[in-house]
Amino acid sequence: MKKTVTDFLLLENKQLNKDNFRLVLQSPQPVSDLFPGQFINVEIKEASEIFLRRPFSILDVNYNQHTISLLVKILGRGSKKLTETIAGQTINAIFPLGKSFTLPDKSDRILLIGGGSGVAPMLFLAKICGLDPANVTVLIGARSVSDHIDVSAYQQFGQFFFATEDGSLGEKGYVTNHSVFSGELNQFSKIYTCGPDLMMKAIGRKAIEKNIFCEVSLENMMACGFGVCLCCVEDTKTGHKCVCTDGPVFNVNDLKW
Amino acid sequence: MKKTVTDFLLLENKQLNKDNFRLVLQSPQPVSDLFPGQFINVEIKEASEIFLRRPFSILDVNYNQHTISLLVKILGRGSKKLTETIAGQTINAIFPLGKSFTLPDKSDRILLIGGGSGVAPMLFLAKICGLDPANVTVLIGARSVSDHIDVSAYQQFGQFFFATEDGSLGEKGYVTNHSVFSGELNQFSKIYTCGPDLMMKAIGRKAIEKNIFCEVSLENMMACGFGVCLCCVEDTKTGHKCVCTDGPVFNVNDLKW
Amino acid sequence: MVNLGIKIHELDFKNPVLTASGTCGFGEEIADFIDLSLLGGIVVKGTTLKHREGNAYPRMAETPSGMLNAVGLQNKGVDNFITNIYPRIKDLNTNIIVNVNGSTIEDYVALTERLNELDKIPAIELNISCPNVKEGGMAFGISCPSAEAVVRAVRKVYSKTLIVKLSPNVTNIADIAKAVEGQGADSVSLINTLLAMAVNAETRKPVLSTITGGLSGPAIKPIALRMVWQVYNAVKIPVIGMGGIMNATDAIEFMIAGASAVQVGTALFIDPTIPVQIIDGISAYMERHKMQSVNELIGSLQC
Amino acid sequence: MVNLGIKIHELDFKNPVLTASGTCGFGEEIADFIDLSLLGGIVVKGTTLKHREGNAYPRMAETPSGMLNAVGLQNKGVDNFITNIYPRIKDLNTNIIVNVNGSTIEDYVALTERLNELDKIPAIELNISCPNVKEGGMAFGISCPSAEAVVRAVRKVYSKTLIVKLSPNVTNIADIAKAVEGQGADSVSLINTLLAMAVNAETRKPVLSTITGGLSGPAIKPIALRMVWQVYNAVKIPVIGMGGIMNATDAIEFMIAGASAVQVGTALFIDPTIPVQIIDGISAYMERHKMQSVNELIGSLQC
Ligand SMILES: Cc1cc2nc3c(=O)[nH]c(=O)nc-3n(C[C@H](O)[C@H](O)[C@H](O)COP(=O)(O)OP(=O)(O)OC[C@H]3O[C@@H](n4cnc5c(N)ncnc54)[C@H](O)[C@@H]3O)c2cc1C
Ligand SMILES: Cc1cc2nc3c(=O)[nH]c(=O)nc-3n(C[C@H](O)[C@H](O)[C@H](O)COP(=O)(O)OP(=O)(O)OC[C@H]3O[C@@H](n4cnc5c(N)ncnc54)[C@H](O)[C@@H]3O)c2cc1C
Ligand SMILES: Cc1cc2nc3c(=O)[nH]c(=O)nc-3n(C[C@H](O)[C@H](O)[C@H](O)COP(=O)(O)O)c2cc1C
Ligand SMILES: Cc1cc2nc3c(=O)[nH]c(=O)nc-3n(C[C@H](O)[C@H](O)[C@H](O)COP(=O)(O)O)c2cc1C
Ligand code: FES
Ligand code: FES
Repeated sequence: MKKTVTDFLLLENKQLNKDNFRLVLQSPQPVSDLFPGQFINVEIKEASEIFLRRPFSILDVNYNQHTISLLVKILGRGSKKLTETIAGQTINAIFPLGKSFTLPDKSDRILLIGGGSGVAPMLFLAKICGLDPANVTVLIGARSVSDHIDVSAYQQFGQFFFATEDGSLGEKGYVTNHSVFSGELNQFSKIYTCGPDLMMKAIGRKAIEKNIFCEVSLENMMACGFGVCLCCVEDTKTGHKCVCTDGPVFNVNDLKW
Repeated sequence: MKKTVTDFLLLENKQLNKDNFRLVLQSPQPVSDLFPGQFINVEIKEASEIFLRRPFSILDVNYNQHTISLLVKILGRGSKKLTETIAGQTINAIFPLGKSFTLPDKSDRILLIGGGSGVAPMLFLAKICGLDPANVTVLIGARSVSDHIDVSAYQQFGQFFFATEDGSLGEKGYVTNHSVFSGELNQFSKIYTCGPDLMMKAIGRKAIEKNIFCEVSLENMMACGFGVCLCCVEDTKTGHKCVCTDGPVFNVNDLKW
Repeated sequence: MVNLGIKIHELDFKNPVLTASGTCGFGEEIADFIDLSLLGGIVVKGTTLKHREGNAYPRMAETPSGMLNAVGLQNKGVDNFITNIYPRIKDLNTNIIVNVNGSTIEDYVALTERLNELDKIPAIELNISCPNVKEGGMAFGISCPSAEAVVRAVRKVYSKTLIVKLSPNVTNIADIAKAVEGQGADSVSLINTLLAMAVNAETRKPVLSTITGGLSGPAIKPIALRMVWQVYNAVKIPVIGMGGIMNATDAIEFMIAGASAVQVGTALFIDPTIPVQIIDGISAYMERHKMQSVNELIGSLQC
Repeated sequence: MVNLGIKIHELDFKNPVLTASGTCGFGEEIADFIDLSLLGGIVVKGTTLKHREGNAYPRMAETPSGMLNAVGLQNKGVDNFITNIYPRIKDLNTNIIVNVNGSTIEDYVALTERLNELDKIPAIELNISCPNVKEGGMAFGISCPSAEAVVRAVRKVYSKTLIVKLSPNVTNIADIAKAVEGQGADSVSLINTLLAMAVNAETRKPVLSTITGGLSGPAIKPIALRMVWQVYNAVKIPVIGMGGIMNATDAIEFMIAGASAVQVGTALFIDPTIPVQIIDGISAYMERHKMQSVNELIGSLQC
């Protein structure tokens, strides 16, 4: 799909828990070919201290209704302002941006690990891959059950496991302490992850060590989102790459991890 | 009353006609000693291109309810944004600012002339002076009846006359063409006016010529509103005076008109 | 119909709106959003003789009504440009201008010689003002003798339209403009970014890997306007204005202050369709003000 | 309890937050809003030897995250200050600093001599950086020799704390800072406003009566921070930082970059209680970061 600057109609803004919101945006034009890992760059309107757009991963798509949804976590001023948008208002965004995860083959056994707002592309990926549920394992980490996002709508697409730092949901500890991850990792042929940097690095290094295919979705600071400013670079083995156009999805083997 | 930076509660925001709104603001503290000609300097919240506050005259006061009201005409981005504030939201303002009109004596026969959003301090002045209605004459000018603001609540305080450029209300033409103004002007012992510069100048010059006491309320561009920036100066016979602290009300004899 | 065409030296522009170097890639990156042939011109990403990786991440900080960048001229070098990029963009039907960078006069000359060969590059923009790397030439752009030296050397090997991009980080930009005019520059463009800095109060570290970076965006518009006006009054060659232009009104202000053309930079990050909106906005303004030619706008400030 | 006290030369400040010259009148104008004795200091309106009417109206333009002013040092002259104002403000229980302006070295010296007599004025801020009038001294502030000359002359007649206010409209502000340090300045304060301009596109006229004016406010903060950091690294005397400080975080950033104290200017127009909020905010920050003395903040940037 061609990149455009689009005025979306906000159909729904649902608070999922204290800091997380799901926004459903309807495009005036049909949307097509959107894949997990891609993102949109959202204008934050009428905010006195915000100049640049803010990038958010695509959480889901409904091609019939021309809608995409986002999972927005309040981190600072921009994300806060965005979550204050009311259904019926318009939200301007540049989309679709970035390269998606490499979709697995039917024969793959895949592990998806999401932490924090990084669960968004993982849920979208689970859905896209979930035709053969036995092969999709999803591991989701949160600080506590109160930060956790309800994923029941996605549980049909795979087997879900949870880790929370306080043990209030699933196993206690980080995702990297979870039995699924610390157990027989080689049962998985592909690992995909998105979340805090430290989490992704720990997962990526383990995958490198175990020689498992692994893709991560990075969240470098962006100015443009479509490859012109060269601000979002990641220092890869083949030099500086733009996270917004060469990524945000990278194979861990290409990174200097 | 001491000047303060106050978070007002917007009690009411009433659209009076296409471009004019009446805003009723409630102070958390009692308000006291507010006089016609004084103004407040309003913060325009969450507006990406607005840095400074915007000054508005006090239209009315209700000491019992701790409220003041404003008449806001949409001129540019700031006034527009302000009129979009919804009852229940807070509006931050610095107030009270400026010197008021010299209140007339009981024996005075006064003429108040308001044009455009300049009617605000005129209505407030009419109310304050209106104990003896026979002596208060109010002349209000507008482009057309559709720009005109309903003043029925104030008509008990004086005799009202209207001039519209298209003749759709009262006499056709400018206020300075109106029979009240072009007639026996010396019947008035004091003239007060607020409105477009050209209007005030025409009135002020006539008052000087006829040697009638005349005060005008100026609207120079302001940065602070309380006398520290020295940006709002008017070049008077005694040098540069701050419209925000030495004014906004000036006697025409002090101006270089 | 209003006439938007302008001339810089001998080069015709269909309209006075260009995209600024380092903010539109090679044009291709924004081709999804706008028809590039509508533009007056495209100034492509800063090019150097050799491949450059640029500065380390982080390279960006958001600031009030603006941003800092410290990209550091990341580019694949002139050979890559000539071999891989030029063939793809040369027929875009707009003026493609290459932004030229070096750390020595020899670099500038060698690079210019290579670009001189390219038929469809009618002009270069000599960047003596990038604040982010030694190779960006800001050292050249902040003193008259060094600015003169580099322009003199480049002028000798370049016969097409030579635009020199000036640094705002100087006491007197009009002096530098006069100096480069004296060495045969056909036009000056200004301003490049202002040297600036951001600090993270919580970590007590600089936000940028390079500590300082270049400030762009609406925050700098009043400074840029002042400099364009000063330079316009000091030189006879056409001035290309930029710095914080976000809409047609901004562009018109620059032209009134003396700019023959404008470049749109940081605004593209917010909305890559802005240059086209500006072109339309200038037309609408001219119709409203009963102007036939956009030349009537240039330097029309009434003081 | 955290210790907010700092020292500039031999002068103690109860905290590092001052109000900037030209933005707080003589202090009295903001006394309704805040208890002035809470402030580290007050730098009063720019004073000249003789009464000045200042520039013609309009003197102000709003810009993205900032404003232009062209007040032009309107003030009633030093005699009026000494006779009418000084008696009213001398016992405010904060450091009252007078901002000193002249168009000749003799003016500066004559004015300083008058102020030297005043017991309760422990410091002056020598303004060699006002961009809006010839008498503002920017001509002095933009070259090392002239900056040196005026500081040398004033130093001879002034024994108390001498702060020199630097202009940002220069190629290398660190050089100017070193030059004035060399002539005995006890401190430098920076930045004054950046020379800038606004144009009304509809009327095609400059917005300000003086065409150009001085840019202040958050827009210039990144430039001011960079200059403070450069100057801090170049001189041994304490640096007083300003330029777009709107809140405690901004003030802390300046201190991390090297400012011993900060001045709050344009922010006062938006909210005159901001200086007190900043003082409280610095305390809270220090408690959160387990700092005892605000001196731990100064120049704590980790590069
Ligand atoms: C490709 C990509 C996909 C993302 N997907 C999601 C998502 O699905 N859900 C979600 O909640 N968040 C997502 N983020 C993160 C989101 O962009 C930031 O949380 C948001 O920009 C913060 O803005 P703010 O104004 O609230 O924070 P600010 O107040 O500006 O800053 C808070 C912190 O947010 C980070 N940040 C700020 N601006 C940017 C920027 N332009 N790019 C990257 N990081 C920034 C910085 O680390 C900063 O310290 C994604 C980021 C990227 C790059
Ligand atoms: C003492 C005083 C009392 C006023 N009383 C009223 C009132 O009761 N009702 C009312 O509707 N308006 C009143 N005004 C005018 C009102 O302040 C302006 O209409 C408003 O500031 C415009 O802001 P804006 O953002 O909508 O316009 P902008 O988009 O900023 O500019 C539009 C025009 O408004 C004027 N303007 C902008 N900012 C200021 C400023 N800070 N001070 C003065 N003029 C400015 C300029 O002429 C400008 O060209 C008063 C002004 C003053 C000085
Ligand atoms: C991310 C970024 C990269 C830039 N790269 C270059 C460059 O390579 N060469 C150059 O001459 N200017 C470069 N500039 C400066 C712009 O071309 C322009 O002069 C400046 O940003 C001011 O205009 P603006 O405010 O419209 O962006 C860059 C600016 C930005 C923001
Ligand atoms: C309206 C106005 C008047 C000023 N007058 C003076 C002055 O008289 N003397 C002086 O040294 N600086 C003067 N300044 C500059 C400020 O003191 C300060 O250096 C500058 O505004 C940057 O700080 P800020 O962004 O916090 O305002 C003035 C600034 C403004 C906005
Ligand atoms: S964000 Fe601009 S190139 Fe990636
Ligand atoms: S508006 Fe600042 S002195 Fe009047």
